Amino acid sequence: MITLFGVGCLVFLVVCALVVARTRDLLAATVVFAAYSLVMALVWQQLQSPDVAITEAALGAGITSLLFLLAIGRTRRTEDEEG
Amino acid sequence: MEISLGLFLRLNYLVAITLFLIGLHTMLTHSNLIKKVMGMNIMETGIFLFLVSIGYARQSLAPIVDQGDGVIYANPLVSAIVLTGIVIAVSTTAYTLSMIVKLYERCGTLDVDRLERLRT
Amino acid sequence: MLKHLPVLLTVMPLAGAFLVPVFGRSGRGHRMALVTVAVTLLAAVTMLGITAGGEVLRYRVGDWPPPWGIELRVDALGALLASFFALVYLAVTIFAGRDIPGELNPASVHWYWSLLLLLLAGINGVVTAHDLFNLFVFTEVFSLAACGIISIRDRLDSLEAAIKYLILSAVAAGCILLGIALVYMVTGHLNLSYLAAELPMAARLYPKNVLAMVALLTTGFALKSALFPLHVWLPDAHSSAPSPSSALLSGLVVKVGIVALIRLFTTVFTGPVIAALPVPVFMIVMAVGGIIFGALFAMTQRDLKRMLAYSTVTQVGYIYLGFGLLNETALTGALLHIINHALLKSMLFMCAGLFIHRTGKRRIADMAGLARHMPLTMSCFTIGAMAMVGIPVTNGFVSKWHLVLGTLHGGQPLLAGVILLSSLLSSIYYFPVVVAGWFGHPASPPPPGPEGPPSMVWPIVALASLCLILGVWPHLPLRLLGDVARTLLGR
Amino acid sequence: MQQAFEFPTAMPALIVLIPMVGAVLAYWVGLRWESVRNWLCVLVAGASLVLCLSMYPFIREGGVVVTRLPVLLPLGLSFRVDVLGYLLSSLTAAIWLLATFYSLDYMKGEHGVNRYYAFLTLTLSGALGTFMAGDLFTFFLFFELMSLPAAVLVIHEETREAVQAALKYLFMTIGGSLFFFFSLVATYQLSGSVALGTKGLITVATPLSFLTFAGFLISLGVKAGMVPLHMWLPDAHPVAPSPASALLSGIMIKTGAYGMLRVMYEVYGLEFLQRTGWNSVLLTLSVITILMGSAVAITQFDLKRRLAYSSIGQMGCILLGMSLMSERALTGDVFHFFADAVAKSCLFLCAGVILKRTGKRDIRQFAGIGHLLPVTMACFTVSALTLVGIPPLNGFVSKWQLSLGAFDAGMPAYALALLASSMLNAAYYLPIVLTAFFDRSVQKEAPAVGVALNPIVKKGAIGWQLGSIEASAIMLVPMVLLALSCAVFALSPQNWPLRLAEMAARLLMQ
Repeated sequence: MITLFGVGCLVFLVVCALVVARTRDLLAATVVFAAYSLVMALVWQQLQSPDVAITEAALGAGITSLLFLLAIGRTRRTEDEEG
Repeated sequence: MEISLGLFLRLNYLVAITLFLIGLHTMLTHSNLIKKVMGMNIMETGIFLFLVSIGYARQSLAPIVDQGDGVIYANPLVSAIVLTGIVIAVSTTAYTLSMIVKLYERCGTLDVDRLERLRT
Repeated sequence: MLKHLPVLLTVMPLAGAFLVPVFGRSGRGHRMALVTVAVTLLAAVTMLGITAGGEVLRYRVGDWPPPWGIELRVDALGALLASFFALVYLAVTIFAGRDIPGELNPASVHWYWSLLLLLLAGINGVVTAHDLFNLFVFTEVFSLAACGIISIRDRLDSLEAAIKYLILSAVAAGCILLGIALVYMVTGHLNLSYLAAELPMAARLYPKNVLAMVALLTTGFALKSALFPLHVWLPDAHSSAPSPSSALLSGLVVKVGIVALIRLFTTVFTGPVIAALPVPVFMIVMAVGGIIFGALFAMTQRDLKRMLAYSTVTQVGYIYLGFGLLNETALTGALLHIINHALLKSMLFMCAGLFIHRTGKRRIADMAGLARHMPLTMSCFTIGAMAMVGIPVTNGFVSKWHLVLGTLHGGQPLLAGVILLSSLLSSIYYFPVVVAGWFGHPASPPPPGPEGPPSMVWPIVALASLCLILGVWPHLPLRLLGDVARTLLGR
Repeated sequence: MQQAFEFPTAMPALIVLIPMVGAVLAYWVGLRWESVRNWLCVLVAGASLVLCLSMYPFIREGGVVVTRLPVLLPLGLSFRVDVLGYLLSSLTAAIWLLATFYSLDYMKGEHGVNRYYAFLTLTLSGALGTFMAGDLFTFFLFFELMSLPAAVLVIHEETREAVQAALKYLFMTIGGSLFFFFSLVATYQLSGSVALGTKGLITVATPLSFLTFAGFLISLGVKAGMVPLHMWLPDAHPVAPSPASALLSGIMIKTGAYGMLRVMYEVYGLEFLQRTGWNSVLLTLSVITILMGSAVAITQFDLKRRLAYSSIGQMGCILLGMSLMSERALTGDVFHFFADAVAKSCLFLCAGVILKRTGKRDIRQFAGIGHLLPVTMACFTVSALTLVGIPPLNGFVSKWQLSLGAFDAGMPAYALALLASSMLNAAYYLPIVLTAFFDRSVQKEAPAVGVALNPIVKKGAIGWQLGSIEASAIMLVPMVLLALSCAVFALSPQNWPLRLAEMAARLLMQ
């Protein structure tokens, strides 16, 4: 599976993870995290685990992101606490 | 020595471990609670990637449709483990986030250090 | 029916946990929980009767044979632990019946019973599981449930402690899961017996993988069981939870991680696998740290429940010490201490709970003169304190005897010194409380009335008497645990 | 080595059990009927004494009374009463009986009497069990059973200083018992057995066996008030009620020395200690204890504190006697257990009367007190002279034997330590006696504050009469009996404690 696409996906994953870890804007982090989960589902699809991929797309990218959005909606958008 | 070399060659193992470490680092060093939960998710997907890669290890096909003898399937046990893992991860996330929201309603902060200072 | 006993240990409470929220509103939940726990206790004791002779009960979930299917196993150790855990559970559940409705808002009381049963299911699951993945799943189940019974009180400190616990618990889960992935990678098995057969070969082929795996699993379970210096979550969590929760958390939940590790290290990571690894030495060092620092921190506490929580860190250190020595006497001592400490610490937390329930105060200084109003509670607390210090005729003495003898068997008199030093430190923080309780003068006496509702007093008294009985007549658990330790160490 | 006859009877277990049950019973009875409880406690102590004495026929034939209860506790319990154990347990029961009897009057009108009696009786069980223990484990068990309830006796007054003294006592006792625990486990590890009466469980000198010896020395030294581990003693003994102080100083600290005796001669064995010379550690410490205890006693003006320091000095003599390792020294040693127990209990009981009747603790205010309390002070004088070692009292006999033993052991220098002890004892006891009887300088002053409460003494303010505030018969009888026994046994040709001490010494030296 070491195709160029696969390698690209993997690199994308790492970059996404780093962005999620570094950005101060929680909403942006959530969006990037959703993209990360979708790419992860793609990678798993390529690894011949379609069932896992579907679950990840639904639960990881869908529900988890939704949960984060709800939580951010009820709390605050950035990490910086001005007061 | 063999396997660690193999590990190095196999990009997905490397990526999986990298993701695990990024997640762990985020969880332990960030003071923002929501960020910690994101780190937790990244860490867990890293482990799942690792597991799925193990299942794939033998150049196999998906074990869904019987494709005749002599075909090597990806290990179904791994899929089962990862599925269970994803469910646990999502429920943990949901639970933690709900508590975080409650905490925020009480004291208006998501910052662990600030919480610590509030208490003393 | 008898055939299904092992799975009953987990399925009963699990079923209860789902039924209680549905049918258990308005006070019925407590009765349902009680019945469930009692039945579980009965099942565990029955199995203890069967396995005491050395027989091992194997159960295949859904009749799938082991390499693929899930296998549960109950040996004498499992049955003994399950029995004592269920016994403590019963006492705590009875106690909680009067304590919890006053602590929580009425809408969430039935959820509390549900979580309590879920926790029991998780604990029993870990005790009976015979494959790594189930071990992981049940560990997660009990962690989430434990978190639930901490945070259910809906107060700031409980929430904060619960989040702290949950996050560290997630780290632990990550470590365990990655460890499991590595195991699976090198052996292709998860069933403990198959692993035990495969691992020596794997250890020769992939030593680094096995090293990483052992390290990850050890760290994960050590975090769950609050081995020093991974104990940081424990004092907050155990002191801010409602008292029955604290009793269960300190008495049972931290032990479960240790039980899992003992299982792994005695069935899977044996002989050649860990011969090259310094894990036991590491454990001993950490245990010594926990024993000393737990005691030192406990000495500086002003809050009764925090003091008890730090004392748990010390006691966990004792268990790890006995375990890390890996000789028969020490392991017997460690296993015995798991039981003894479960009885003791839950009893002490219930004493604290009753004290808080009655007076609304929780500082140690407020306990002065308590014996005038709550003599039975104070007597039980005294027994508990004596057992913690390890004074003869209490059960704490018996386990300490074995632990110290074990250190000498292992040729480590210095470690015996550590145990004794920490006993002295224990006496320094427990006895002033006892002395003040009996002979001090209360600043403001509690409201007049009886000592407490009988359903809160008698569970405490029952556990305290059990501590004394096991102290004077420890032969039944000792004989069993001696056999278990011999079997586990493969002699 | 000749094998002693063993008589398996349940007697020792019964003797231990009676006070244990009695204590619980006393507590419950005492909630309703106070006088029934008081007499019950006296009866329990009396029954223990009678049962102890009834073992005499076995002991006389050189036998050993043995009870084994293997089903309890990890190692099982066992009792083994040989002549030494017999002497000390009978002595314990006797002094307990007298102290309890004395308490009948002394404790009247005090607070927490119910608790006092229950714990006094419980402690008796522990002390008897300690002296009759057949193995180190049983010894340890009863040692604890005696030491911990004794903390309740120390704390009895519930004042600030009592609580502090009790906490200090508790911590040091528990610390000591942990050392004992270590040595106990180590002995088990080294020899696979902890049974007493075998002459030499540990036979090889290794670092661990030395650690074990050190552990025993420290733990038993704490209990025996050996310098530098005596810190708790001068605080704890004075604050307890006087009958309890009498028992603490008279009996309970002896258990430490008794344990040391057993450890040296039965766990290690004479030959082993002679070979390794480890007893010299104890020898040195005991001389320091004698000199320190006695010297500090001179500087104390609180009567009970002075007595407490005197106890430390006397324990030094006892420890010295056992580390000299000669038969005559041991005879003197065992007899000194007896002499000191009797005299020291008597002194504390007298101190109790003085405190109760005049309210005075400071010996500088004792002028003329001998005329107010003639019988009490007479008893005090006799006991004090015993401890000084004036012939022909008990103390002289024991010190004489000890000194001879020092010569036998080829270490005559240690006889000097004993002589110094006697002289220092004289220096702090005789002034009390002299002030009490012969100092008339302050006699015409008004009585001290505490005395004003006593109507008889009010009359005394205009002119004190001989014996005007003398103690009641209940308090007098125990004191007189104890004082008499200081003289009677030494004077009588049938000095049976000395005979028993000789037998015990022979047994230990075998």
